[in-house]
Amino acid sequence: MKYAVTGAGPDLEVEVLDPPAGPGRLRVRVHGREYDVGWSPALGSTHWWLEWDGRRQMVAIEPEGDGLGVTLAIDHLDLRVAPASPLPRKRREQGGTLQTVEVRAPMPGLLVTVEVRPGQAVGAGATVAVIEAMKMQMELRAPAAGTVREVRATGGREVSAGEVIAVLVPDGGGR
Amino acid sequence: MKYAVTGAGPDLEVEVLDPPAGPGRLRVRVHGREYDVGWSPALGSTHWWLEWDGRRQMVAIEPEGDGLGVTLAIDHLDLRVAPASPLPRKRREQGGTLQTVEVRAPMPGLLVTVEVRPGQAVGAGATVAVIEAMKMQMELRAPAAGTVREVRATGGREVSAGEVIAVLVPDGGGR
Amino acid sequence: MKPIRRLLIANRGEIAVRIIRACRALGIAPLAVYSPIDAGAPHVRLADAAWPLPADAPAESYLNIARLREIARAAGADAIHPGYGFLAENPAFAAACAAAGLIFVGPPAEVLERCGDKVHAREQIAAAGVPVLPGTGAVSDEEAVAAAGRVGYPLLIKAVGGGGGKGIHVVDSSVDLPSALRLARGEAVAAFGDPRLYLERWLPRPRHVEVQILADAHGAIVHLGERECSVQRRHQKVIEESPSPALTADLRERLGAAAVAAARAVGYVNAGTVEFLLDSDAFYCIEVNARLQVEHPVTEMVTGVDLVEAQLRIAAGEPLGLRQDEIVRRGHAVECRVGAEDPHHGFLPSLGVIEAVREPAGPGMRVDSGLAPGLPVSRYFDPLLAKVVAWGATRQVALDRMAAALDEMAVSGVRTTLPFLRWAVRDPAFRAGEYDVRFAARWDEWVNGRPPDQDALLSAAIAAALWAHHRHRRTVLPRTATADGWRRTARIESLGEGS
Amino acid sequence: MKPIRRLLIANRGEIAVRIIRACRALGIAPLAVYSPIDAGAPHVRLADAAWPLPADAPAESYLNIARLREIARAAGADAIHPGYGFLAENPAFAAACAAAGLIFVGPPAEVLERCGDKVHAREQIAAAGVPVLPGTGAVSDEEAVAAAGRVGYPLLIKAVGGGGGKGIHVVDSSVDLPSALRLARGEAVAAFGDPRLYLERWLPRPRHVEVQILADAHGAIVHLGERECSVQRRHQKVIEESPSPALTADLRERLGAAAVAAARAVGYVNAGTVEFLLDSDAFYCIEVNARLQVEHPVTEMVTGVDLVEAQLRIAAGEPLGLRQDEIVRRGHAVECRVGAEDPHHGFLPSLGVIEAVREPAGPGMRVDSGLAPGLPVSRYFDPLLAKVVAWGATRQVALDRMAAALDEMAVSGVRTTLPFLRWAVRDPAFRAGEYDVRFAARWDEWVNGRPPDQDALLSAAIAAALWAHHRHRRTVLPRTATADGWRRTARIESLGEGS
Repeated sequence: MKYAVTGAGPDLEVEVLDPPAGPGRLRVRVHGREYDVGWSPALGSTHWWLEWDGRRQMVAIEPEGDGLGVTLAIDHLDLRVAPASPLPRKRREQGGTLQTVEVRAPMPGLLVTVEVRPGQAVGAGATVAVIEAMKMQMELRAPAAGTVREVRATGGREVSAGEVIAVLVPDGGGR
Repeated sequence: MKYAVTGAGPDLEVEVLDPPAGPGRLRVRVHGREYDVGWSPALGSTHWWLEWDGRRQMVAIEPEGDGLGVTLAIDHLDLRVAPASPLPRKRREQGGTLQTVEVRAPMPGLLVTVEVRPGQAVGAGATVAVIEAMKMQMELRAPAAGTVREVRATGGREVSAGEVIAVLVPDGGGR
Repeated sequence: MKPIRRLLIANRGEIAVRIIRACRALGIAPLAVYSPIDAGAPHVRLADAAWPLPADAPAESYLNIARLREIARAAGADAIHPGYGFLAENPAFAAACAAAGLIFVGPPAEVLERCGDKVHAREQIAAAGVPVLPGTGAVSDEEAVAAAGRVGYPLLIKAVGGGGGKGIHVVDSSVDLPSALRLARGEAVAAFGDPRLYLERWLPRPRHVEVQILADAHGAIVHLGERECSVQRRHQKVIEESPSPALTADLRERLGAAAVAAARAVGYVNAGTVEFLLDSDAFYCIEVNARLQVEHPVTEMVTGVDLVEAQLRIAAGEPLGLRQDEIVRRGHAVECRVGAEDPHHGFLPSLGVIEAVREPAGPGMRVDSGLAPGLPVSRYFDPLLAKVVAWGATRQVALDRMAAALDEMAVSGVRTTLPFLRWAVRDPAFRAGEYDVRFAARWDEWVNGRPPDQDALLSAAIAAALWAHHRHRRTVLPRTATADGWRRTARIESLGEGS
Repeated sequence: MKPIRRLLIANRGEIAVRIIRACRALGIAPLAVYSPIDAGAPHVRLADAAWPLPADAPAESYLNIARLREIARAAGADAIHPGYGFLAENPAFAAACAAAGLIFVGPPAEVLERCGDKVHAREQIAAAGVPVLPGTGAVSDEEAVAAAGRVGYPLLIKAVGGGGGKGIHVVDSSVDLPSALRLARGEAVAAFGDPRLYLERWLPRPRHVEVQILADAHGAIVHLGERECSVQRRHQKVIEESPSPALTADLRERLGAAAVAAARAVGYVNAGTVEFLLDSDAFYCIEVNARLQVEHPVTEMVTGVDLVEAQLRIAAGEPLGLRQDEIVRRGHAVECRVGAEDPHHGFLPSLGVIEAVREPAGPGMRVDSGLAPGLPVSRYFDPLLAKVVAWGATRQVALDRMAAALDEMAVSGVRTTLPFLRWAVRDPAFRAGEYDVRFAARWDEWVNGRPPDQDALLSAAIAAALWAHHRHRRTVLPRTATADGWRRTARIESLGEGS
């Protein structure tokens, strides 16, 4: 499962990997690096133990409006978090039509290959492209069955996080 | 709702009356006297605040086997509790036949009068005797309809807690 | 001398709990009162018995003199402890208690009256040879303009009937004086029903140091050393410590003597605090607080004297039984006030219901807390939730213990000042003891002025993602273990009932 | 001198928490280990990092020398604190640490060896002029029979390799001696792998008084006054206090000097305790405990000295920096050990999972606790759950605070010794300070010997009926608020995961 975290500084993508590392321990990939992370309830419904990179800290997380208030020992950040895959973010907030979905680079890296061409029909979960960062490769998959409308990037060049790789028209035209 | 509490010393009947006295407060009748009792959770599933007769205390109650371990600040009692009405208590534990029920004094006091005589038919709830203690009078009632088989005490003398006042044969002869 | 056997506590929260605990060590039956939202509060649970007050608004609850007197009678109380705030410094209440034959645990009504009239009290204190800030008595607007030059700028306009930091205005020059006077007079009428104002010289960066005193009804007065209370926000103390890192032994001795002289000048009886401003090594007495202070535990940790016990004994007419040379201080103590305010959003009050609490403990630690799961934190009452107090053989140990304790502590349900406190006790200037009344303002610069911490951002992002992941998994959780789930739900619901 | 920066704590429960808190005041990184059932224990949460141990059985967990050494290496620890129990007095472990270049926080291996050989230690102590009980060295059965007359009846058979009250037999007359010897030798082999026994005179009703000492590696030794530990069950201390109500000033001084002499006689280094039996005003040294004692907090409360900090400094090679005349005692402290044992059923261990905990707090109180919701209380480890410590300016205040604190405390999930403790601190003989090692046995008489308390019976009956009523109503509860119920259930389940 991938999550896009926005709101304070540069956007981040945090991927929670299967299987977990053990009881109460998860594997998390962020900035292309994988961590064994401890995550367990600490107090009430708001406080959690986060153990990461050799440090244990208590984190308070409180939903506020659409976002999350995240309080560490001293710092506080107002963040938003949303699933980043398999469903790409819909463009409703940009006022666009609902008839296309974009496949975006979840992190900055080398776009190794693009596996589709415009006009091609793809099944849900088909590989659209392969991206590489921090010596790891990752497949970008089609979030739904449909037709490739546009390919905006070519293999072999650097892409930035969030850059649109391809645009699909889902079967049924969206919604 | 009436509850028979047995196991430590003389048997007791505790009646929880409707309606309750207020939020978190119940009305309880015991030994013929009514109390406004506070009852609210104190800790976990075991500890309760009991406020009664001007005192607040924490009580721990833990089911053990068929009974309850009840721990007060210092004391501990192993009790059994069961709905006391409308079914009279059966005599199974004494190994006798099931054909009689005893009406016992619930507390030490003066037996004011005995209202029945051997051979008399009584309805359920009929007054069998009146006992007085701590300046209060309390009626002892027939737990079920039946016939008085034996009267063991006479009015005007002191009785001890648990002493049998009368023995009834319930209609139908028991189970 | 009339022994106290049943004490009605006309207060709530941590101070009511504190007073109940003092009763336990004296064999006194503590009796509580509570407003509707406080029905499940710790002070209600810990007392021998508790009486409801009609509504939550202070005027109907903990300021409700008529109802409190009725309850005192019904409960068979022979004394009332007002705690701090609410009725603690109200001469009318003290007089009403006396008239009803109840011991008021605090100074007699006439002493409250005298200390409440700041102008007159200052004159009496100055007459006793204790240095006070240049200032005036109650002045009309015209008199104020005339006197301002003699007092000197910057100066403060203060309300004669005031207290608790309310109605105070700083004026930098004569141009601003007339409009500030108009504003202050309006506020004074609104807050205290008393339009009288006076002027006082303002020190831009003083330290706030106060001295605890105990005085019995037989003329004995001792002091228990000082507390440094310079960490303040909006004139409200946030962190206090004893001894003050700013005092030399000589200064400490002179301050103690001045405090006793000031207390004697106003005829003080019971526990009280003489407040001073310290400007390098000059000090000025600003007022006598005629009550138990929030920050009294630091003095208790250092001296070993139970101040609430002393209050009760003095109120019962007992002699002090403690000579100045018997008061021996040991080590260092610091107190942090944990309040329901959001330090990352301008210290706005954070209202809600306490869900769960984790309080620190261990060697040298004391927590005076009014927290309990289920307790509503409302707009009706002060945001103070708990006081964390650390003692150590040295200041360094006390502060290290405090830092660890603040890390241990957590409150679920409302935002608290814990992040601010964690920052403050680790701040290099605070650690060095070099701070004054402007210290707390540095938090705002620190929070707003620095670039986002990349380490914190990454931790927060991972936490946010895991939180969302956890919630997602929960949503799709199959409905297993239903019976057990229901049992637990029922238990939780039943717990909710009681709190 | 080698500073400690990362400390591995080879223990669990309240003492591991206690050591972590000492680290915080010294800037040392505390590192924890845990057996599988302790994964959610407080010491794991409070440490900077924690390493799992392979299984719960002590030999595989907190006694697992090989694994602990591996973890120490992996964690970059430069020192190991063994707490008490487990490896605290194991010379092989101390030697293994030294061989691995790790500081063992405790006496050096050779001192542990010397103190562990009770017979030899006693000879050395006697040679230093400290009174010891008449007794023998290690004896064969034949030698024992011959020596018994000289020692005098009643006498004790003790294991040379023993400790913690195990393998001790009281013999009243020569008739019983041979069979008791046979029994004791078998137990000694089973428990300690060492069949050696010795005899010691038995005092029927002594008081158990011990003296805390601190000795550095440079020859300085001080004592920190005594602890009275006469409230014992099965040779295990249950309540301790300081100062002892049994000592005069003169006796206290002589006892302190004897303790220092005994410590010097065995070449003691680090924190230790010299135990004495007191028979009116005669005292006899019985042994030197080469570890931090469970009951060390009462000494800390009275002296203001942090004993774990002192242990760490001494282990790092620092000089004591504390002269005998700098140790000033103030007030009175008492400790109650709250254990998972059922005092109404023969103090049988009570196993289960901690559901919820309510711990006392307030002025003068300290709670050292290993309790947390979700923690299993298993047969593998000591039943000690938490220590409640109360300080007061006088013994009376300390005991009143303790009584109130024990009433405040509650543990859900297992039975505890709280009822016994509540009884003890209110017992008139205990309150008067007139008790000896037989005191705790009076609980059994009290519980079993008195008629059922009518008041308690009535309260219990009402509570039982209301409990049944509540359960009945719950059973017929309509299934309302389902969504909310599910949310709560999920939360509780998720909490369960983490603890």
